[in-house]
Amino acid sequence: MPWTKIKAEVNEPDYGHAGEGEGRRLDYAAAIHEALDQALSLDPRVFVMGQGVDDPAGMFGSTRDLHLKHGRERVFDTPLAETALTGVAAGAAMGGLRPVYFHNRPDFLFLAMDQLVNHAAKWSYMFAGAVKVPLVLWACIGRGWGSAAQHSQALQGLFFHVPGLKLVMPSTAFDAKGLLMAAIAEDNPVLIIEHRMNFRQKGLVPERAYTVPLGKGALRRAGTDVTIVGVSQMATEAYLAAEELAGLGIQAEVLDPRSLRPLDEDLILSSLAKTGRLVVADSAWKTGGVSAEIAALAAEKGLDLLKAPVRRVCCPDLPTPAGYTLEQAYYPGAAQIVATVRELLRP
Amino acid sequence: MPWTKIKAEVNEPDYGHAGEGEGRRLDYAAAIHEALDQALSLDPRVFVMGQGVDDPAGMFGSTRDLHLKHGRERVFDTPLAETALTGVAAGAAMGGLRPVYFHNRPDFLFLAMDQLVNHAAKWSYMFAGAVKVPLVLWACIGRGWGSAAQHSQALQGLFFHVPGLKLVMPSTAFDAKGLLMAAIAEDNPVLIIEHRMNFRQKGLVPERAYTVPLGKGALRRAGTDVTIVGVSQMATEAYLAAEELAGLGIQAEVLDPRSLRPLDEDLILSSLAKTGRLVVADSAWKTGGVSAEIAALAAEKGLDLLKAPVRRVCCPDLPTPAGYTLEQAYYPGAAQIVATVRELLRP
Amino acid sequence: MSISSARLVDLYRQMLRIRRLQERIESEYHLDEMKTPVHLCIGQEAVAVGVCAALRSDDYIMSNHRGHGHYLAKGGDLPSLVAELFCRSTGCSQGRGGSMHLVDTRVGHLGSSSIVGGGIPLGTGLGLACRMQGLDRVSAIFFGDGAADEGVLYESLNLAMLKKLPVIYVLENNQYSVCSPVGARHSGGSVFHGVEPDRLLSAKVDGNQVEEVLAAAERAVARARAGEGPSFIECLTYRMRGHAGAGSDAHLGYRPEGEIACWEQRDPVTGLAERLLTAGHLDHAALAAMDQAIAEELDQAFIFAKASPLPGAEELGLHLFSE
Amino acid sequence: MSISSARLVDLYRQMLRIRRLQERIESEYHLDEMKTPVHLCIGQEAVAVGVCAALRSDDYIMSNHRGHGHYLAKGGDLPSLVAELFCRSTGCSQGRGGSMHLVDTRVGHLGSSSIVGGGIPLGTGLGLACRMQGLDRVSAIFFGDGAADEGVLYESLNLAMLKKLPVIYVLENNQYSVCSPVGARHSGGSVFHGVEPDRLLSAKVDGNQVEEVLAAAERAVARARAGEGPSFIECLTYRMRGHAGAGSDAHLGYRPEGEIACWEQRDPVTGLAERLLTAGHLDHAALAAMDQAIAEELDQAFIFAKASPLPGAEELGLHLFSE
Ligand SMILES: Cc1ncc(C[n+]2csc(CCOP(=O)(O)OP(=O)(O)O)c2C)c(N)n1
Ligand SMILES: Cc1ncc(C[n+]2csc(CCOP(=O)(O)OP(=O)(O)O)c2C)c(N)n1
Ligand SMILES: [Mg+2]
Ligand SMILES: [Mg+2]
Repeated sequence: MPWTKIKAEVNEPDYGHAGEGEGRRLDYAAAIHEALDQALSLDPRVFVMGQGVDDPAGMFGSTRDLHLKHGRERVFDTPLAETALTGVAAGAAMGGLRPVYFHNRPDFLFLAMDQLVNHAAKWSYMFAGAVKVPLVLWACIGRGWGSAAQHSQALQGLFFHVPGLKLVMPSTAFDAKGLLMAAIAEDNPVLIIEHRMNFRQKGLVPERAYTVPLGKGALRRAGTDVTIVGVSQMATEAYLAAEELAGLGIQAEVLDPRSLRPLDEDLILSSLAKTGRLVVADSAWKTGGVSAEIAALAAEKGLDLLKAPVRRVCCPDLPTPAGYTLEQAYYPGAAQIVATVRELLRP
Repeated sequence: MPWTKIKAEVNEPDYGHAGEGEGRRLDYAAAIHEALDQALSLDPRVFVMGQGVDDPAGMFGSTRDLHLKHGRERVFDTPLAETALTGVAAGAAMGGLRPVYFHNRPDFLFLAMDQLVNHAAKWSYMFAGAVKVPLVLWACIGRGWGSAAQHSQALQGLFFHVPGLKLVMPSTAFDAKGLLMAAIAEDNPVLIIEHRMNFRQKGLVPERAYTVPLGKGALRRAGTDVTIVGVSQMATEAYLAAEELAGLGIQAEVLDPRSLRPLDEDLILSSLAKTGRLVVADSAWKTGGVSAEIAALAAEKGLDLLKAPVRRVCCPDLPTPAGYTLEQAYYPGAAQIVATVRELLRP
Repeated sequence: MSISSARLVDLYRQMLRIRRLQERIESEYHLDEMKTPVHLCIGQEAVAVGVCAALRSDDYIMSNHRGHGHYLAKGGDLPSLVAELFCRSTGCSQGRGGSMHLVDTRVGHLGSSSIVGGGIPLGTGLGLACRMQGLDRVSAIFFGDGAADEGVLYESLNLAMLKKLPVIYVLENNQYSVCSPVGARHSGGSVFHGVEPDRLLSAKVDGNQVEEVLAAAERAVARARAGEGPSFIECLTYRMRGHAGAGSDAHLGYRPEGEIACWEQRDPVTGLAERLLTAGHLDHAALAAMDQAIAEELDQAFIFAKASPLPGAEELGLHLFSE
Repeated sequence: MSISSARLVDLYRQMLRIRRLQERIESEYHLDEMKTPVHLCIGQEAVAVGVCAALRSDDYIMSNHRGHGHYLAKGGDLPSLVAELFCRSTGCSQGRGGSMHLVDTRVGHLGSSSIVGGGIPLGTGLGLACRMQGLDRVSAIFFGDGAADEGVLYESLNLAMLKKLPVIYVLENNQYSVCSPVGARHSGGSVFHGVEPDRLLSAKVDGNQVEEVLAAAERAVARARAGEGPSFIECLTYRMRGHAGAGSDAHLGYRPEGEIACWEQRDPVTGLAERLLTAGHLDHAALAAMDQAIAEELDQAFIFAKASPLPGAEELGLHLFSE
């Protein structure tokens, strides 16, 4: 299915989390849209920029028509100049505003890195807090339909390494709204990396403005035999895998870190204390990625808890191929998680 | 001591490696210089570019006066335009040449990332090998004398994550020459990250043209109690720490991966089989860096070998401060490695 | 310099072939067998054909996401292109690249970047390689008005001017980047038209008139081969279809009323056909025969592509590195 | 518009103060107590002073690695600067920034980047913030001829022109980037001088004549406050000392014979002193008194700095984030 035809067609798994049942069922994109709409309404300092935010597609629907409601001064298209525009957004943040800069795909963030990493992420430290940079960057991982090597990268592993930057990756509509509102309220640069596959989902989302705190992971499913940490869209896959594993008599505990930086280490370690086994599932490359740090966490702080080697389910260390048969071999999902867990638990 | 005054004043540790005794003792910079000089002489496709390669400082001496010997067509200064110039170098490589692009400090590579990661590193895969990109990028980590947040970053953790890119970090003059010659002979993009502190050293370097293969680590010191993997300049610190530990009755085995991608996993795992303990020392940030992957390797493939938690000795997850008192607190070295090993071995 | 009638007919045939391929893709795209985002170049054929007609086979081009026309105009293999759209092993990129990543090194097509502007420095580097190897080849770079927003253009042009590189920068100004009109992104005309002619040969041409494009490209090529430096040719043109995928996107409403219809009057392919007919270089029968021949070639290419094997999982890891 | 004598004297005093600070740093730098790379601005004082004299205290500036002059000219606190050079807790950046990273938010100095060109988009963003908040402030950005190589300048100027932002781009063309002369990096003059005046007010001024700089800056500020858009002022000047550190670098041999001597004749500080003396705005005694007052101020600042505490290890982790 071409990118443009992705529709929210499935309900996200019912994680049964407390207090969230109150919401209406919203498309994933609508949840993001509502967060922006509310932030724009509540705080005059907030604005939204990015190539295409005011176009008919509106960032997969996330920004659609916001310019009509909030004005073109506050919701505006930009030139294709990611390096400077990231700096412009950071400068506007230094000047007292709260920009939300939509970058479409993480692949284009390579052009933004100097301003994001050398500048926005360092300004507070370098000047001992004299200037703050309340900047939100947003980008959405592409996947499938021949997106290929330059339009499908999951680059959380890079940004995860950068001090001074907060890194958010939601997997539910509830979190997408709440984390975005928290990111906008933050006084520091936050990068939100979405996943295009999340946009197939609908979830329960309260209408009120609320925030989901950065640094608090979510327990998506309790279990005793193995801990599966799923990053971004892999949290959903991990849940589906766990459901399947339950049928095989294996009780997997599923964790969704939601924000990677800060990372909820306690959640992971206390789960590990229960299960003794860890599988990390990430939508990105394996070597040197987020999955490495979570595995390292276990080796450093949870070694005594480990009953079996840590396993990682990630994309292979290759650029993404375009062809669908190759894509199929490239992307891991619930099936690979199931297989990995079964292998790990094989007596 | 200001950057510009760093001189090669100490001999690097005598690692007693076979076959390398034949060389003359050369300054670290002279070893790099010799590699370039020989590569330029041996292969007409090789050229050297970068801001300042032809200036009196000549990249800390590494490129000094090469333009006089090999001509300004083949050794040339560039505008300060790292984004495009990286692409220009990659394009020249596609067109049949073998550029060596000097970037001075890794911090500036943020401007080069789009061309390096989105283009050079992907071209072979994306076009199924139709076009090769024999490109060498070189950058040297700054440290000390108030280099501060934008001039001292050790960014191996970022580039390490990128498929399609080879990553080299020498710590001896012998390797600096041999790895550079290997990188130039490579048909694929290679990033060499040097460390400014290496330039204080002199080492034994054969006059002949030779290569050190990418992907082969070096055993710097044999030991039985703990394996210390030292990345880049931390390999030297690890060796110094091991010498000190020996005085305390602890026999540390010291490994220098030399190239991080490909990484010599066998060397690390077989050492771990001997010692059962692992300390990873990196000159970069901890979270999500190279040290995480090496720790993850132990958790994944060496769990049964581990007698104690893995430990990492890295820079704290902070931008580098300018002030020397803060720098002192920021940079780890042999002392921190010694303390970490002692703590690990405390009965 | 006037173009011979035979040459003009050949240019027309090339443009028509590109057009018909786009249309064929459009007509089949809804079948979801070409699982790759296509960026059709309907309306822009004269740019690719006019520029490439000034090039030799060993000259280089650097293309972008909207690259079908560049590929064919440079002499790229048609069946390999179509097979790439179907993600087959016989595709020019063996199913790894898809529509946005075509390549044919036999004819100097060294690839294309789908990072907007990404090919600009690469093509500049190819020019540097020609210069340093003492070759009299040139390098032509195709990029859009969106790419002209990117700083890498400024940096690359500065280097090319500084070193007088044999590079031709071809700005395909189709007036939109996705749905964003050029006026929403540029403060006015390109600043590079203001550069002194000895530093940069700059030209603005009607990108829908292949004769104009060719003439400008030939001047640029001559200059480049003579070691006189780079050129910057802005070709005003128009994207007749949606940014990506098949079909018109008029319903989206981001283009002013009547704009598409107005540009239909300036269609580069039908316009040239009319000029050829009027001048008597071609008659209707010849036109029909040409169309027929192209249709057959396309039939064959699609049959070849669909019959070709799909790459298997075991091939996934190949070509990460050149060995 | 002519400058009052009192104002001119004040400009002179500011330039002299910047000069004397540089000289004081030079004279003490060999002691290795200022453990931070300094980039002195001797010879370039008129640019900083001329531009900042046209600004209000609540206007913004964005500075770079060679920023001592910008900081003082904008009204930054002298003792905090000197303390920063000594890496003290009382430094403007509390010892975290060093010479290249000065800040004084009370006077609109929001920091400086030592990534060449890095401040250009940030300063543009400050201009955007002024606009969006309905403030009549302007943002002035100082950057060198090296920074003008970077594509981020092109991108930032395009945005500023597009949105008519109140931003003043001040190119301090001191003709070198480290040892690399401007001619080795640029193919010729800046392409931005060719932009139509209604899009971009561009000017080339003698950067060693503070009156010229001020006049151009005042025009730019007026235009910016009126909502008419950005300006681009190229100030031709010269770096009299080495790129970094203290002292002359004439021995390195990268500058043409006699060039330094020639520019000594055009020294912005002594030149202005002579003009003031000739015009009778100042006499030698007044000059000496001014110098004396500055010397005392510097003495105090250095005493303060050296007596200030050094940040301790326990402060290392502070300020990673604003809370
Ligand atoms: C650096 C970068 N930013 C954004 C995109 C998303 N994108 C893909 S094509 C396109 C439009 C480019 O417009 P233009 O250069 O005019 O080419 P056209 O599509 O009109 O041929 C955009 C914005 C991208 N691929 N790369
Ligand atoms: C992006 C980047 N590339 C290279 C450097 C190294 N560098 C520091 S200052 C400098 C010279 C810059 O020249 P210019 O902009 O003219 O400023 P000047 O030093 O002359 O004041 C260079 C190359 C850097 N800091 N940042
Ligand atoms: Mg376009
Ligand atoms: Mg300069």
